[in-house]
Amino acid sequence: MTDLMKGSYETELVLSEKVSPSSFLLTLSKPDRFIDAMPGQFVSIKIGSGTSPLLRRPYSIMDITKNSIVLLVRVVGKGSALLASRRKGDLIEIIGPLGGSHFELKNGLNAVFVAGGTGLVPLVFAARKWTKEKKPGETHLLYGAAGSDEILADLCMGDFTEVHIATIDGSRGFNGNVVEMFQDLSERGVLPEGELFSCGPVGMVKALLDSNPASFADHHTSLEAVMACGVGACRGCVVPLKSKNGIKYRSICGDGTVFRAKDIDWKRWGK
Amino acid sequence: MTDLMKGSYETELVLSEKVSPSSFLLTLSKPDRFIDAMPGQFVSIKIGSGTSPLLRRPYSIMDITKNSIVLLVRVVGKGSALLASRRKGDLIEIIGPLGGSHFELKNGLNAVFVAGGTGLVPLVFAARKWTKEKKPGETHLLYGAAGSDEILADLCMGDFTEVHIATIDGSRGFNGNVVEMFQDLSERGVLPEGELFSCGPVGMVKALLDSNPASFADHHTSLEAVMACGVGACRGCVVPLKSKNGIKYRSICGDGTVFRAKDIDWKRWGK
Amino acid sequence: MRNKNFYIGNTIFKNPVFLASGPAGYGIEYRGLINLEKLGAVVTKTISLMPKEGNPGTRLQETEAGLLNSVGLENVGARCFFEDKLPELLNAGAKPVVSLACEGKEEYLSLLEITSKQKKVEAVELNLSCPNVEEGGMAVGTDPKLLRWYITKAKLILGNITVLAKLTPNVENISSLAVVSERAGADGITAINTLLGMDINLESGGPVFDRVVAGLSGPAIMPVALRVVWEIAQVVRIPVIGVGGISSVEDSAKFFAAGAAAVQIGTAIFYDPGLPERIVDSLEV
Amino acid sequence: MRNKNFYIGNTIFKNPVFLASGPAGYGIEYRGLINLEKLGAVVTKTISLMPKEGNPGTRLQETEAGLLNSVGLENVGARCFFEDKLPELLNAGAKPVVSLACEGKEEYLSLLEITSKQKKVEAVELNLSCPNVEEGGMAVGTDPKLLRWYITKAKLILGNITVLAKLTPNVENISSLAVVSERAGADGITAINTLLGMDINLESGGPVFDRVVAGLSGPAIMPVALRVVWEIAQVVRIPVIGVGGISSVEDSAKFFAAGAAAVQIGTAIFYDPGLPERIVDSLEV
Ligand SMILES: Cc1cc2nc3c(=O)[nH]c(=O)nc-3n(C[C@H](O)[C@H](O)[C@H](O)COP(=O)(O)OP(=O)(O)OC[C@H]3O[C@@H](n4cnc5c(N)ncnc54)[C@H](O)[C@@H]3O)c2cc1C
Ligand SMILES: Cc1cc2nc3c(=O)[nH]c(=O)nc-3n(C[C@H](O)[C@H](O)[C@H](O)COP(=O)(O)OP(=O)(O)OC[C@H]3O[C@@H](n4cnc5c(N)ncnc54)[C@H](O)[C@@H]3O)c2cc1C
Ligand SMILES: Cc1cc2nc3c(=O)[nH]c(=O)nc-3n(C[C@H](O)[C@H](O)[C@H](O)COP(=O)(O)O)c2cc1C
Ligand SMILES: Cc1cc2nc3c(=O)[nH]c(=O)nc-3n(C[C@H](O)[C@H](O)[C@H](O)COP(=O)(O)O)c2cc1C
Ligand code: FES
Ligand code: FES
Repeated sequence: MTDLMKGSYETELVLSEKVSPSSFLLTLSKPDRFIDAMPGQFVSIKIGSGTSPLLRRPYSIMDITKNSIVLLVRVVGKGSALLASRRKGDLIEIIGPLGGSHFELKNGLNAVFVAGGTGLVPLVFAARKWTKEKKPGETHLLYGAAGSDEILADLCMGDFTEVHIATIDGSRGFNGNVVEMFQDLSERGVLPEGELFSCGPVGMVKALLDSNPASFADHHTSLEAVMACGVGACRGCVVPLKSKNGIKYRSICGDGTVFRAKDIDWKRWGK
Repeated sequence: MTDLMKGSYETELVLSEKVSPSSFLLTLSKPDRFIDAMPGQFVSIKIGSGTSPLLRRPYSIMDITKNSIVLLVRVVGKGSALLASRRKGDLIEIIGPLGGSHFELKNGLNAVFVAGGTGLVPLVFAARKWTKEKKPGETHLLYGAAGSDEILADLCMGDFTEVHIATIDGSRGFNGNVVEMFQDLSERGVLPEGELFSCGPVGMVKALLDSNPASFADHHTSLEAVMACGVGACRGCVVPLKSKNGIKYRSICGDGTVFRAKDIDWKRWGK
Repeated sequence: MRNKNFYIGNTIFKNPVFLASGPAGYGIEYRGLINLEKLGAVVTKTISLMPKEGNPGTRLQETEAGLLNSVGLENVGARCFFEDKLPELLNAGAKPVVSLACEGKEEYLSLLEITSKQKKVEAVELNLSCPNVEEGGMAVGTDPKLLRWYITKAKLILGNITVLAKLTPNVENISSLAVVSERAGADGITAINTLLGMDINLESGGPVFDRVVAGLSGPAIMPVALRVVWEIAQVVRIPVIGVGGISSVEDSAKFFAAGAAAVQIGTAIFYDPGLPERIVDSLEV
Repeated sequence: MRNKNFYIGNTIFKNPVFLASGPAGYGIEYRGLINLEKLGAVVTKTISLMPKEGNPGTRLQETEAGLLNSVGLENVGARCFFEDKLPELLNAGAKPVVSLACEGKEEYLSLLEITSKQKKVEAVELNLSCPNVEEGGMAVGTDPKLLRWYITKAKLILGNITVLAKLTPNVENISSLAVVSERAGADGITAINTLLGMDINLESGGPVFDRVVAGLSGPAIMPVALRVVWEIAQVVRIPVIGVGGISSVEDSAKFFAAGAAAVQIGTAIFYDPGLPERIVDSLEV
């Protein structure tokens, strides 16, 4: 059980690089006992010293190396802004690795990753980890952004067999959203058969599911929600799964973050 | 009425110097319309951008020059610690000058100042201002500190005719507290006749009053209290004055900060 | 919500942004920091028939995102208020709403009589959080019968003057009290007054305040205030004036969305006296 | 206050630092982050007779120094709790206090029956903030008669098991309800549960929560909790367990000074899971 290995750690900020107008790549020193994180798992970070903001903020793990944990932080509010203002040498309190399920790939299979925005993060971790450990077949990343400013996929060009980029404003790559590009690539036979993995806005994942990629063995997605405990205790971050009798809630932090896309009750989720 | 001249200003931190283990001298750019502050008046500073701490913090004015406002900040809690961590170039929001009464001296008279800790601040302002504008007789500063580390009086040696220092631990100057030194100096005839001005811990001011310096025409003291509005509106920072019928409260921020020491109802104040 | 004339009772206000009773004193103390003329109204500090010296001991204590106060209704009394303070406030171009203490019944009736004779008073706010001095000491606004009595008398004696009922949140079911207030003739409901809180001085080990209990205000209480305003707005037809913790333009927008016809700013003026004006600006058409 | 054995009812606790019901779930989820063995007790998430799926829609919203939650008593139900969760918690070395829902009268009586048969249950906490499903929907703990009924039944059916009554603060006069609880036989009073609050989503213009109203916890409410604990401690002889916003060792010291015999930590474990242990350490002799 990964569950038993979570811990609370003080890490040091080794490097903070601005990688787009609103995003920062943070490299934290890896605590000795912090081990074995899996793609889709995350850490929760204490942002301020006082009560503002009150809650920790969850961030997916983008990479784990011998000495460091890599995160990607997009500034969207006060917590992320504070985190982005931290400097080399600052101490950062994290809890992790959190998340009770993760992306998995059978040895040798192909993997198609579909990402919107910072949804890229757990997918990059999966690609890197599997390339090292599992010798997958082809790995394709499909990445969607509003415009070319915010293309975070440039951070990980070498981690996939192929990277396909879509921008809404057409300034780079496919002109449209990432699901439209997915359909286009599928129709044109560019994507290999295999497993489908996604992470991004609810609308994106839902559209991807609706686009009915029958040629894929399965489609797993990593979800996000506002979190308090991060360990499945408080029942604050639940997602409704389809169920015959009544509603079936699962916690994203404890049972997720990774779910089969078709198990999710999309009518009730992400309104 | 100085009252009508208060305003809310954004100033720039021009200089922050550590002047003792726990104190910082802050030099703020003086806003154009910020005029005519009097000794005993103060500014109230917005410390954080969020709600922690919630209230502004009051700081006495130590000096006003053509282009700057000088404050002395002792770190005692989270607000002062945040203020001390501000760097050159940071914007500091202040309201001021605040306070409806101030230290006054008749032209040509001698002035004896008795200060404890940061109570020094308004007294230094008085000495500097009067030396420029009023040609006082002799000015004596009596300054008390716990030990030689925290002797802030070194910042203003040249501003008084004489500076007398007392330390509780005897590490410098008179061995004892500042009121004991006052009595000693009085008995030895070192202090000139004239007006007495004080600012410091309640216990100090009370002991000074009790030491009954009959040779002084009058004794005015500048008070401190936790403040919210700073303008006499909220009635949060009141001091009880002696009164024949019932209690008479005056606001320290609006009616003070300066009161005649013997008007204060010391039995009810500063328990 | 827009900056346009609107009525509460017979009184016209030019915009829905008021100063709350208390923090701003008689309003005039804030000249130079708040442009009083620009606001919908200034609710003045609660006055009683006779001057009141207020509470002894510590009166203020910061808490996390909040402020405890134990000022204890210190005020100059009705006479000095109407003779000195009100004219000055009117001079400053402000639109006053006069907050009246709901004190013992006799004093209260005299206070209403005096108020009714003031030509310049267009609107009052009844501070129903005042302790019931005749019985117990709980706020008069917690007892439906008393509440009705205080409001009915105000309407009767004050004639055309608009009457706002300011409710205490320290009750089980505030919306039923709002309904009682409406039926008793209140022209509007102001909610909320402070929550009851306390703090301990760790040095002495005892309460910070001589009276032990104090009133909690500021951002900390905003979720409670918003809930109360929402609940009341569901059950009354008269305007609800929202107050409690508003510290930003967004906060005020939340109160309007919850059903408030106007908002009052209290504690926030201590740290951000420019806020009321910014809210007015945010409502410009 | 010291780390030494003390009794509430018949139950011995090794120190006065507990986890509050809810935030820590069944306790076991926090293994690895909180050393459960070291605490006086772990009050488990409130359970009902049958499993409950909890509320739809958003369940959490941060506020200034506070947290609104609308989890809605999601729980696995008594059977699964006693069969799976409780043994695991005991295995982890924790001292459990089982929080019971005060639901409809029939379900409640069955829940008590089942609980009375559990050999490992030494103490329960009655969550009297549960809505009165039979009438209205206000918390059962706001009505003295209901309060008495729920506590009396618990004492009767649970025999030697210690019964804590956890009161809701959303009332006028909590100390009278504490007295009612004491007279009904409660062995201790836990105060407070969350305050009722709400928030607005400015994008939609509507309430953040499907159920509109949610429970406010965290540092924002501490002054209210401290006041309530103080008031109750003045009027009852049984131990009072203080809870509400405790975020530091100093905060816990304030509760002890206000008269609490023990404290519970809730929301703070989200940002500072090490706090309960630090409080225990601060009480070392
Ligand atoms: C499992 C998980 C993994 C994540 N991974 C990443 C990542 O790798 N990179 C990244 O940039 N972001 C990631 N996020 C989102 C990130 O947590 C939020 O952007 C951050 O919490 C916002 O905090 P804030 O104070 O800046 O914004 P706020 O001012 O609090 O709010 C801004 C927006 O962020 C949302 N938000 C606030 N708090 C949370 C929270 N605790 N969880 C989720 N959303 C929240 C709000 O609903 C709002 O829409 C992840 C979230 C989850 C749940
Ligand atoms: C008119 C006036 C002039 C002052 N001049 C100076 C000065 O020149 N230099 C200086 O270093 N300090 C001065 N002070 C004191 C200064 O305001 C406090 O030290 C400061 O507010 C403490 O804030 P904090 O957050 O660091 O401490 P906190 O953590 O809030 O509290 C630490 C201590 O400071 C006291 N305190 C907290 N807030 C206030 C407040 N608003 N007013 C007064 N005391 C408070 C508390 O009671 C406590 O004992 C003055 C105070 C007043 C009222
Ligand atoms: C220092 C202070 C004094 C107050 N005095 C009064 C008063 O005299 N009459 C009144 O009705 N409310 C009074 N209040 C309550 C406020 O009007 C307001 O209802 C409450 O503070 C909540 O709003 P806020 O959080 O914006 O301050 C006072 C509040 C504070 C902080
Ligand atoms: C997410 C969450 C869930 C809660 N669930 C329960 C519960 O099931 N039963 C209960 O009695 N109290 C519950 N509470 C209330 C807490 O036990 C506690 O009384 C309250 O949060 C105040 O304490 P705090 O500020 O330390 O959190 C819950 C609180 C939170 C934040
Ligand atoms: S955040 Fe508590 S269950 Fe997920
Ligand atoms: S701080 Fe408001 S009257 Fe002094």
